[in-house]
Amino acid sequence: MQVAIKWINDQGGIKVGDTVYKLDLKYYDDESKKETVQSLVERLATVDKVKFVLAPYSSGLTLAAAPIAEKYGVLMNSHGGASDYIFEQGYYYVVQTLSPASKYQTGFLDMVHKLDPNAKRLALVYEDKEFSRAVHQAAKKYAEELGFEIVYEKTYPAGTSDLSPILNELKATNPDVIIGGGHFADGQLLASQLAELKIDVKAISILVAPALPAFYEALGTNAEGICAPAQWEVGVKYSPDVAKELGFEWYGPTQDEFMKLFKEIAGEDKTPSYHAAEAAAVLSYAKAIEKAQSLDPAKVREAMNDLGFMCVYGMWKIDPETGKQAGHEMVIIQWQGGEKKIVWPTAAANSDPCYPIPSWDEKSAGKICGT
Amino acid sequence: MRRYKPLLPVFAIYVILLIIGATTPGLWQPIMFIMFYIGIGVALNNFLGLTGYVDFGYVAFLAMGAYGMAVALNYFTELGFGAVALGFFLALLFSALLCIAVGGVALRLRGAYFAIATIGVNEGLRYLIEGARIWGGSEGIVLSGKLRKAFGPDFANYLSTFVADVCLIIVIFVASVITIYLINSRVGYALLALREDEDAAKVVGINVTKYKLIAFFTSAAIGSLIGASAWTLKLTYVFPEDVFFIHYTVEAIVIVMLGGAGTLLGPVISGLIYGALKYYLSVILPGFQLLAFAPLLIIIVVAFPDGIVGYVRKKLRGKSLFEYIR
Amino acid sequence: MVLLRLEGVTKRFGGLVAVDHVDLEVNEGEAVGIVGPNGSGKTTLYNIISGVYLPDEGKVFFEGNDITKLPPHERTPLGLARTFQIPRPFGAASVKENVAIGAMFGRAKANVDEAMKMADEYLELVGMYELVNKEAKLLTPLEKKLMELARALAMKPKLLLLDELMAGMNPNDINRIIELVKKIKVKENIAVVSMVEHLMHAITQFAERVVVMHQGKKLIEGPTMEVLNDPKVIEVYLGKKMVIEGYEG
Amino acid sequence: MAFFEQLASNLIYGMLLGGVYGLATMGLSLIFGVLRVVNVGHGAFIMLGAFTAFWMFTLYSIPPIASIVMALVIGLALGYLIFMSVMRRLLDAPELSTLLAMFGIGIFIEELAKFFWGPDYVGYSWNIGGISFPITEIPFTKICAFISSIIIAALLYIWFQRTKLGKAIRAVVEDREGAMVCGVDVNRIYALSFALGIGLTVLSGVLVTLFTPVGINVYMGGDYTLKAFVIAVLGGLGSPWGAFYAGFIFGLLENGSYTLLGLIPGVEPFGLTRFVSFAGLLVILLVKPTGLLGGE
Repeated sequence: MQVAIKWINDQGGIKVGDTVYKLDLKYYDDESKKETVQSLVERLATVDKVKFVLAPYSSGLTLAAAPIAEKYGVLMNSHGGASDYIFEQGYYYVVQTLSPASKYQTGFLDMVHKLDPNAKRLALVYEDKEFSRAVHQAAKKYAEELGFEIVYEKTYPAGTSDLSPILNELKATNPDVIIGGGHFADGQLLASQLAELKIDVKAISILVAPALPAFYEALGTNAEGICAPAQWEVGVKYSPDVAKELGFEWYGPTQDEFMKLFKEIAGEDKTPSYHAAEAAAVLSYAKAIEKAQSLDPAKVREAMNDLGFMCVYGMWKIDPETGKQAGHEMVIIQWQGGEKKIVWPTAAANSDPCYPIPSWDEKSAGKICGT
Repeated sequence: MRRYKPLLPVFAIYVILLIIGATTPGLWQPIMFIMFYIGIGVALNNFLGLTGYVDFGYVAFLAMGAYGMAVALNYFTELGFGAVALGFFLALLFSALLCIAVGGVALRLRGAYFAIATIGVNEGLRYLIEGARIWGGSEGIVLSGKLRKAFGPDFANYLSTFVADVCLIIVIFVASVITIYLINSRVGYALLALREDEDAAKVVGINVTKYKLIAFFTSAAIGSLIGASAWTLKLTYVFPEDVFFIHYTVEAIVIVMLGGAGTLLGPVISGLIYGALKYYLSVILPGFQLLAFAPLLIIIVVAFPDGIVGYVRKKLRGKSLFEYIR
Repeated sequence: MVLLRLEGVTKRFGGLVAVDHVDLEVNEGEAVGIVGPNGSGKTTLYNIISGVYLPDEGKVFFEGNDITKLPPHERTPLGLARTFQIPRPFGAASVKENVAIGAMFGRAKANVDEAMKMADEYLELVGMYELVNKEAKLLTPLEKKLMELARALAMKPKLLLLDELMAGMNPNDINRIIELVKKIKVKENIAVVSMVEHLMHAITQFAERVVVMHQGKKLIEGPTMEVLNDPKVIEVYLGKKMVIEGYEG
Repeated sequence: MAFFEQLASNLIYGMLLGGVYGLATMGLSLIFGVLRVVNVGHGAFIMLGAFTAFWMFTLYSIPPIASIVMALVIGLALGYLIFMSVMRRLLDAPELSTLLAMFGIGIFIEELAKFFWGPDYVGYSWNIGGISFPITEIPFTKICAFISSIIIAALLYIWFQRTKLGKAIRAVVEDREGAMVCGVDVNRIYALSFALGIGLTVLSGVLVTLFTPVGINVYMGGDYTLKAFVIAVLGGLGSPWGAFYAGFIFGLLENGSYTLLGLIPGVEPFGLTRFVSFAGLLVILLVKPTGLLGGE
């Protein structure tokens, strides 16, 4: 988010009437605790006189902060809480930048459906937590609409160190495609045990874990071909030209500028991930403030209703009534030859999908995607 | 009345905190944050402090309270304030049921066995709710939308940013009165005896099971009311992984021990210190608050094994201030 | 009238028989001494009477009622009180609170205020008045014993069981305690059972009747002087120095 | 006969996992047995072992099985340091104080680890093949973890039975005063047992990663702490051998009950296995308050 702030300030700040405002950032650590987040949001709203908040990184915390934000008339932009139901609670002052949970696995299903209409047997194994459940319930419904046959569906509790009971069962159902996962640790475990138990399928998509470089470091060639949904990825093809082609306004730094600024701020060795979403959230504030010509959160919120622009993160457009993100599309990444490639949607892709993926035996013999 | 003198400093702390919170912009939530920690300290102290039994599964009672309130608000939303009242009733009921279950098994055990059995209760209950998909399973109960639809957004916000806080404050005031009543009554002396030597206490004529259960039920009831008000009513959602999080139990134990187990003032002072420290560390040292907190805790444990108030009481023995500090 | 009656009481631990078919009667207001070497089953007998252990065989009657199965806390209010060989104070409580707890939950069933007053009285009686506010765990071993005596007396028992109360005391203290117990015994009509390992002098001063225990069995029973001069008793203590005067640690 | 095949493979995996659980609990049980200290920071030490294996493998390509020695040495040193700096001062303090101190130490270690190693989830892949059965596949790494845990437990058993120090430790567990009377330097035994307990725990962290080589994170220990508590009680607190056997029971119960619970409609059987193992603990404590394998 510092990137977007720096970019806006470098561009001369936000002009409201004759006054030019520069953005400033205050941040506190909520320790992911629901009690702390309320106090901190209140502090932001009163002590720091903040009017625009980037919401905490989890659905529960966003929910905890929402009444406080509404009480102080602070606008909250959720770049972390991806669950749909937050936006079904009727909080007008909460808007979303991320694509909601219901969209996480649908792109992957679209992709498989298009690549191989005969791959029908779908298995779901996911963590029994509110978020992954929401993702996979929506995915299941969508898969059925696409004509997939659900051959297996089981959850596992958080903090598991052995998934063999469900994976043995899953293997017996002989699926073509597996979707599942939940968070970092269990996503790595799922992939690692699919490999150990030699459960060969044509395509796998796991939530969250594979989107990080640590996933490949941990699993080595076993990670080859595994897909994951991502809100954004380095190398997406969003650019002012694409925006023009599609008839949208471009706002904010281009990807090259973004990467350059990011390295300046965060250091050379870091790669941005969720930072693009944060940047988009900041940009949406700036854009809406400019449009509303006011710093009043109510007016800014109003202005957001018919705001639609493309930035490094992709499209940004909310559903006016709920504040849910409607414009942004998620990408599907796949590990190919040790690199994270964007394979879906075609408009943003920088590589072709590897399908069907090599078997575990082939992979341990050194076969990688793209060879 | 003389025996109720120790309430003076306690109430003074509460009132000063509330005045600060009400008059200083931006400090109301932090004060409620501190009150929450004082609350769980005072609540757990009625059991851990008075009996010396370590209940690692204590947070399950807060969870029962949270679920009691959530069930009432979710299924009986149309009752309005009645649903809130029903929620408190269900909170007490659920926690009492859990008390009976735990009391039957675990209270027969001592020391580390008891402590670990209660972990079993907490984790077992959580996985039962998730695995058997009770009350929404891992998806929990989310109330915000329902409340906003039923009461309108303003009233719903009023519920969670004001009524919930007032309920918590009332619970804490009452809890402190209960604590001092217990300490001063036969119950308190029975608990004092059984904490020090359970077998000798039996021989002196104390029905240890009865008094342990009294402390257990009291502490659980207060805990459930805190869960109902500070969690469900205030946050408007309940997720099992969140409300059965063992971290809260450990925090409550830390507060009781730091302040001085079995004292009235102890959990209040340490809850205040703990909450304030946590809040300011997250402001001053975001990301490193625990790194700063841990060595502090170790030093205090080594240097003041009786807790802050225990230490002060020792120093004050025989002085006139002594009877104000308990 | 018979206050306490044991009928064929037996207690085993693993393969060991700690108490072997013991019969015993204690009358109201009577002073009885139980003498026996270490391991003769005296303490086990006390634990059976006070309800800490359930006997494997036999029955315990108090005032004619069968109390064999009653838990300790239900026996105490009937009028039982005891001290421990190694004192067991409620360490973090003050001396006064320790004694008051006895008054609250013993036969006295006093309320908190009454109990505090009684605690003062009994502590003055045993000569510990200046120590009332001290933490019990900071007392000397002797003071702890006296405090336990005060705690037991404050329970207003009908039967007081003393377990090696006088072991480790100097002769002056012993005489003082014996006089004290005698006085209270008469005043409140308490039956006192005193258990000692060796301290024969104290027993002769105090007990009207003596029971000698040996290897879990009752060896002999009768008027004090008669029993102490019995050849069987001397045989049990053969090789051990009989301490008639002074004290034995 | 899919049902029995599932059950069989779950029991095999349960046994392999149980071996790791067992070893990962022995340190906890030893420390409790000797010092009466409940090590609530247990998981932090397992995490240290896991990271030892991870770093040795990633930086120097040392196979995890060889990191066992390294982890033991680190654990022994760390345990001794903690004993001398903190625990020694708390020997006469109530059980609760030591519990709090261990809690603080656990957090401190986790936060330091986060400071140096970051909050990421890491892992390694040490691919040495596996055995194929008709019912399931078992990688050699898991078998390795299982066998190492049995060998270490056996070596420890011999050490406890044969050496003077081992006997002294056993004496202190059984009868502290008695041991003191017999001329055992109890403080030395305390220091040694604490160091050994922590050493074993850090070591078991290596085996944990051998079984589950991914998802290594500074906060990974929490789940192992909870399970270790339960296993320790099942085995009779304070008895390392009891803990080792109880580890097997727990592993078998956790994985084996899955197949049976799967027969209940409308529930999440995997979540319920956790309920079964914790509820099982309560039932056992109800019947035998000193634990399944504990003495009087």
